[in-house]
Amino acid sequence: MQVNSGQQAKGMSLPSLLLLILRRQLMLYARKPIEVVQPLLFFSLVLLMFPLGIGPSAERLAPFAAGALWIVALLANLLAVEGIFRSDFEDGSLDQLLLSPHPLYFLLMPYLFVHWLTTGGLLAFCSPFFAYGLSLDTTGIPVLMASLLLGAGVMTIVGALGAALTVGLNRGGMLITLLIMPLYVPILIFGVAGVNAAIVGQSALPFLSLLGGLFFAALALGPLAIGAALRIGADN
Amino acid sequence: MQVNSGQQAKGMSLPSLLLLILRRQLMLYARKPIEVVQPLLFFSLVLLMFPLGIGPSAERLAPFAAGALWIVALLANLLAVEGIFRSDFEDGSLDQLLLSPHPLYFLLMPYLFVHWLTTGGLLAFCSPFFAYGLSLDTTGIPVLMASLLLGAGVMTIVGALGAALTVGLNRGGMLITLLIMPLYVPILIFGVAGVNAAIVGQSALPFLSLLGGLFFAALALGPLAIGAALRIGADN
Amino acid sequence: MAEPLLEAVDLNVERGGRQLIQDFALRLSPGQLVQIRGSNGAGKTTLLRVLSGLSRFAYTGSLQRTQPLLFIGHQSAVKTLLTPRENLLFHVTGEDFGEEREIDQALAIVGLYGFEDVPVSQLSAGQQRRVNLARLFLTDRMLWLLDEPFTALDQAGVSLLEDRFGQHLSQGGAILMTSHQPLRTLRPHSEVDLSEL
Amino acid sequence: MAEPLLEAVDLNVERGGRQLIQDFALRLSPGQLVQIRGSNGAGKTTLLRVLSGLSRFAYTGSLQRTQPLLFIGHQSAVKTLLTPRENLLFHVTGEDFGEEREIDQALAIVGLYGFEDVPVSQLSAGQQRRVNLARLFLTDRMLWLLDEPFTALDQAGVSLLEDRFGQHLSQGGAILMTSHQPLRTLRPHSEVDLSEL
Amino acid sequence: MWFFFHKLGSPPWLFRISGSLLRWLAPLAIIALLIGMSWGLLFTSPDFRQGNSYRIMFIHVPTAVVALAGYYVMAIAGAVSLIWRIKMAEVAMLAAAPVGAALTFLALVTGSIWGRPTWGTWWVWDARITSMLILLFLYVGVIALYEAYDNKASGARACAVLALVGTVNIPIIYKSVDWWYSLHQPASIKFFGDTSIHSSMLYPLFLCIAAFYALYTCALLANMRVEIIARERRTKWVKRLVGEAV
Ligand code: HEM
Ligand SMILES: Nc1ncnc2c1ncn2[C@@H]1O[C@H](COP(=O)(O)OP(=O)(O)OP(=O)(O)O)[C@@H](O)[C@H]1O
Ligand SMILES: Nc1ncnc2c1ncn2[C@@H]1O[C@H](COP(=O)(O)OP(=O)(O)OP(=O)(O)O)[C@@H](O)[C@H]1O
Ligand SMILES: [Mg+2]
Ligand SMILES: [Mg+2]
Repeated sequence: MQVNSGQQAKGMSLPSLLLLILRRQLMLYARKPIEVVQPLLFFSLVLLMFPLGIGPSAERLAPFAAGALWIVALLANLLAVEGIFRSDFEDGSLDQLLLSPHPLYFLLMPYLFVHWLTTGGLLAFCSPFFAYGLSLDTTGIPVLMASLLLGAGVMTIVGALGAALTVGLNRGGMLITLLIMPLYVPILIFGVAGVNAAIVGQSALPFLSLLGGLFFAALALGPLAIGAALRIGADN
Repeated sequence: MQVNSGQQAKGMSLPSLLLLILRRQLMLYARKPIEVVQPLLFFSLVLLMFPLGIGPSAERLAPFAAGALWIVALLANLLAVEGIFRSDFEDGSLDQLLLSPHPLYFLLMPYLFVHWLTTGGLLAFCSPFFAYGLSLDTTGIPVLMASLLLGAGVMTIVGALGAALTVGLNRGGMLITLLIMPLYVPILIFGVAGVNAAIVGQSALPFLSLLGGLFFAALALGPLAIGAALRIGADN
Repeated sequence: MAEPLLEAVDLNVERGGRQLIQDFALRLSPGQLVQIRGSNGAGKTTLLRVLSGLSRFAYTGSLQRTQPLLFIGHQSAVKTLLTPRENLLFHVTGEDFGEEREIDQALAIVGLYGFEDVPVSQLSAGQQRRVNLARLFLTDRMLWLLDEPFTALDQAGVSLLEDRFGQHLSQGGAILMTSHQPLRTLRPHSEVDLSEL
Repeated sequence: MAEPLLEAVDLNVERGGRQLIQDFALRLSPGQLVQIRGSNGAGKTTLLRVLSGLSRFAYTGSLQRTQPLLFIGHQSAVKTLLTPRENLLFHVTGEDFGEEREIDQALAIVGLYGFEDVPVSQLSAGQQRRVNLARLFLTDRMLWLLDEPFTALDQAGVSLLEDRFGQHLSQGGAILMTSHQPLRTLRPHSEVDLSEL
Repeated sequence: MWFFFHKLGSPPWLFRISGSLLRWLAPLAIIALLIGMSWGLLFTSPDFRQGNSYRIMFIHVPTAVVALAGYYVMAIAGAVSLIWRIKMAEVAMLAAAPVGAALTFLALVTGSIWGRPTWGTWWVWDARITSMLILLFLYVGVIALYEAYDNKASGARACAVLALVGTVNIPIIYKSVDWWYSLHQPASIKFFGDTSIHSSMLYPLFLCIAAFYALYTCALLANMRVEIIARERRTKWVKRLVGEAV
């Protein structure tokens, strides 16, 4: 009656499990067209606001373009991150994840990666068009993309921590915002500063390396905190 | 054993039921005292990102003030509206609502009202402070408040329709929602354009009346559509 | 004989491309208890939702209800953010549950005395279910449609519920219910087995 | 005698300010089935979550598990956006369920033949539950902790599950389960009644 | 050392010690504050630039300084409670949050009141002001998170994690904000500029700062005592205590 061979098996190796979870997250994401489109729609909608505010003329828009794009990226991340663990908690999948014999640190990576890919990654890849729309100096675009990619990584990890801390209390995005927004501040500042530096012809390297430093620090320590927060939430 | 008198009773009158649902929604929104101030913190946090992204000086901030406040309104709406019927659907309360003998059109009003109140309404009432912080020209403030109040109303109804269509996780609904979301665009444009008009000394009336028209049209027809969408969602 | 509270004539229900229910007829009069049986996926819930009017588009046939009914489905329709008392105070069904006093009484009957003010999220599965079932001791509706009312209940809970059913029937109410385990004390007026349909 | 898969010594569990479980001891060896009984709110789920290691902060006492275990709780841990097959293919527990072939076999055993590719959101309550239970026919874990495994299952489903339990025990597995209705064919090695504690 | 830690871990001991500590620290704080205030407000000459409005400094500066220090108190307490599982550290963290938030709020209010006469506006996006605002959000975040949890034990743990993450970030936030401000060389007002405070103002200012530190400690301890009693309400020693009281 049992399908598998009855004898003691050793379960799945970590890499193949990670691949599995990765595919799972991607599939769940793809099953919800809304989630795919919403960040982009939000992005374009908000960017529409800025020309409205100060008129469409290039020379007026340009100095604000970097700031505008970065603010929007940040808000788009905020919009999405709240749900990163929500459904898994509600249907009990989170319990299963926590019970897996593999270190939680790694198991969280697919979650973070897919979220990063579908918010920051997505926006970074479309950012050139928007940058063009806001007549951002083209010299700034590579830096913009790089900084968005790195920054979105940090925001994903910080945001996931906020989501993990609030997963047990079925509450919307307000509380999460309060928890994580202050931590977004340095990312925003460095990101904008980098792009502006590139535009005026200075080197953006210091800022990018700052973001990179933040990113790797977050990547090294963040998942530990997220894991701890999830265990706390599951015990609630 | 039965607590009430056994004989046929006629249930509750519509007004008292509406009052009940209103209190229920408010309570679900803010279970604890601190949750009452959370939206205000949310607004200020999001607005804080603008000086950080764009620059601290008044002359840089002022042109964005109106747009920024409108973006916050949009964000608050998007964050909250997705869940306006979600939990009621998942825990079965929605079925109970649909089975109530009273017309759904009215029963939906408390849902919409509380959502409007806690997003645009609240924001509008404290917008003068935020406007001051973003050094918006004071002549724009009355128009800002009025347009936020009206615009948030339309956003609430449009968003609720989208939420109702997707509540049963049916693909069709999601696709229709994608068609609905662009409706946010004119609302934002009218709102910001109105404020800017007022600042430069032109009349904001045309924009406000446009928003007003949208609002009353939405109020008249929206709940019917939302009700129909909910019945379809519950049937799926 | 009294005119029925619920009447269905040659009902046909299709779900996910499959014909679940064929030429189904039912006549539920005051004082009657009808139990629907059938294997998982037979169509019990679907049928109840059609009869209750929640599922308007999935069926063909004629359907008559004379008055608002009470429906309890698989989900417990309880808000975990609220306390049991608040859940019964601020319900959306439009029934008249009376004052806080009656509600506390009902909560005590279903064994939630002392839990009136605990957030439902901190109650056990069965306790959460009981919050919802307390409604049966407060409602003024005569026609009940219950989908697996016994899930998550312990033995005591089951017999408590059956007693209440008996009382409701004796007061001229009618019950249409599904259940996987047979009733203990009550004898259903008739049974419908969907697996055979 | 074989060394136990699960051992708990003077366990004390507090929940919501109430002492639920006092000086609880349990020793679960291969081939043993222990059933936990108790009224709603007695503490069965809490105990299971403590023993499984999901609830790390709510207890005092010593707890020993020699290997990863399988836990099935009140929630079905099934993604309604995915199909049954996908749910078993893309699970997060780290068990080795083998290829698609084995998974389809298991789905057939639990009576979901033909539903492999239907989104779970379109399955009945019991069918959704069965998707999760198919895991029991694929897992390689020896220690099972099951919280109300029979909920929403029809008679056939219950006996199918009991047969599987018997087989698992005979293969040297161990089961700790809660249930409100007594087992039919199996005889638990011992019963724990939390209401009495 | 370990013995001391163990003592710190025991509620009754902490309750007793904090009680006797309060008994002499509270009056001391009040007296210091009275002296500092009256000195600053009555016996110092008006500022050559700002006239008398600068005198609010004697509240504003201390609150601001202590509010900052308060966050580290909270965060370190949280860290200790996570690492060494010391319940009383948890209590300290929870007690520190509202006190710190209140001080931060006071610094913001007094600051903007000061700003009105000084630069003719209630609010300016200055570096210190901005970071103070962020600090307020960090405090309120901890409070809100704890309030949101029904299961207070879990809530406290969650707050500890958050506070810990906050500590790592506070220096980064401050540096970045400072430096964001310097990037944008503000057009109009110069703030905290070369206005060297005259020593005649400096001594009373230091006294006020010391007084506020003392006040902070008192508020913290009092808050902790409340929390301890609430947590231990079922224990024998509390019952005995209440018995004595009644
Ligand atoms: C990190 C937090 C803060 C600290 C440590 C701090 C400290 C100080 C100090 C030492 C002074 C006297 C410096 C001088 O006179 O040159 C001062 C002045 C002042 N502070 Fe703050 N402050 C802080 C936050 C704030 C905030 C949040 C506001 C307003 C909302 C504010 C508004 C002012 C004003 C208007 C002055 C007078 C400026 C002048 O003399 O030109 N400060 N503050
Ligand atoms: N998250 C929680 N926080 C605080 N108390 C809780 C929590 N969950 C459950 N409790 C309390 O613990 C007690 C036991 O709950 P538990 O879920 O273990 O009961 P149970 O035996 O599983 O009941 P059931 O048969 O209904 O599943 C209940 O009285 C409940 O009030
Ligand atoms: N939303 C839906 N869309 C399409 N098909 C559905 C939907 N819900 C249920 N079905 C199908 O209808 C059939 C009957 O489902 P139903 O929930 O009525 O069964 P049931 O008798 O209640 O089973 P259970 O005893 O498990 O509750 C199932 O085979 C299921 O696949
Ligand atoms: Mg069913
Ligand atoms: Mg349970």
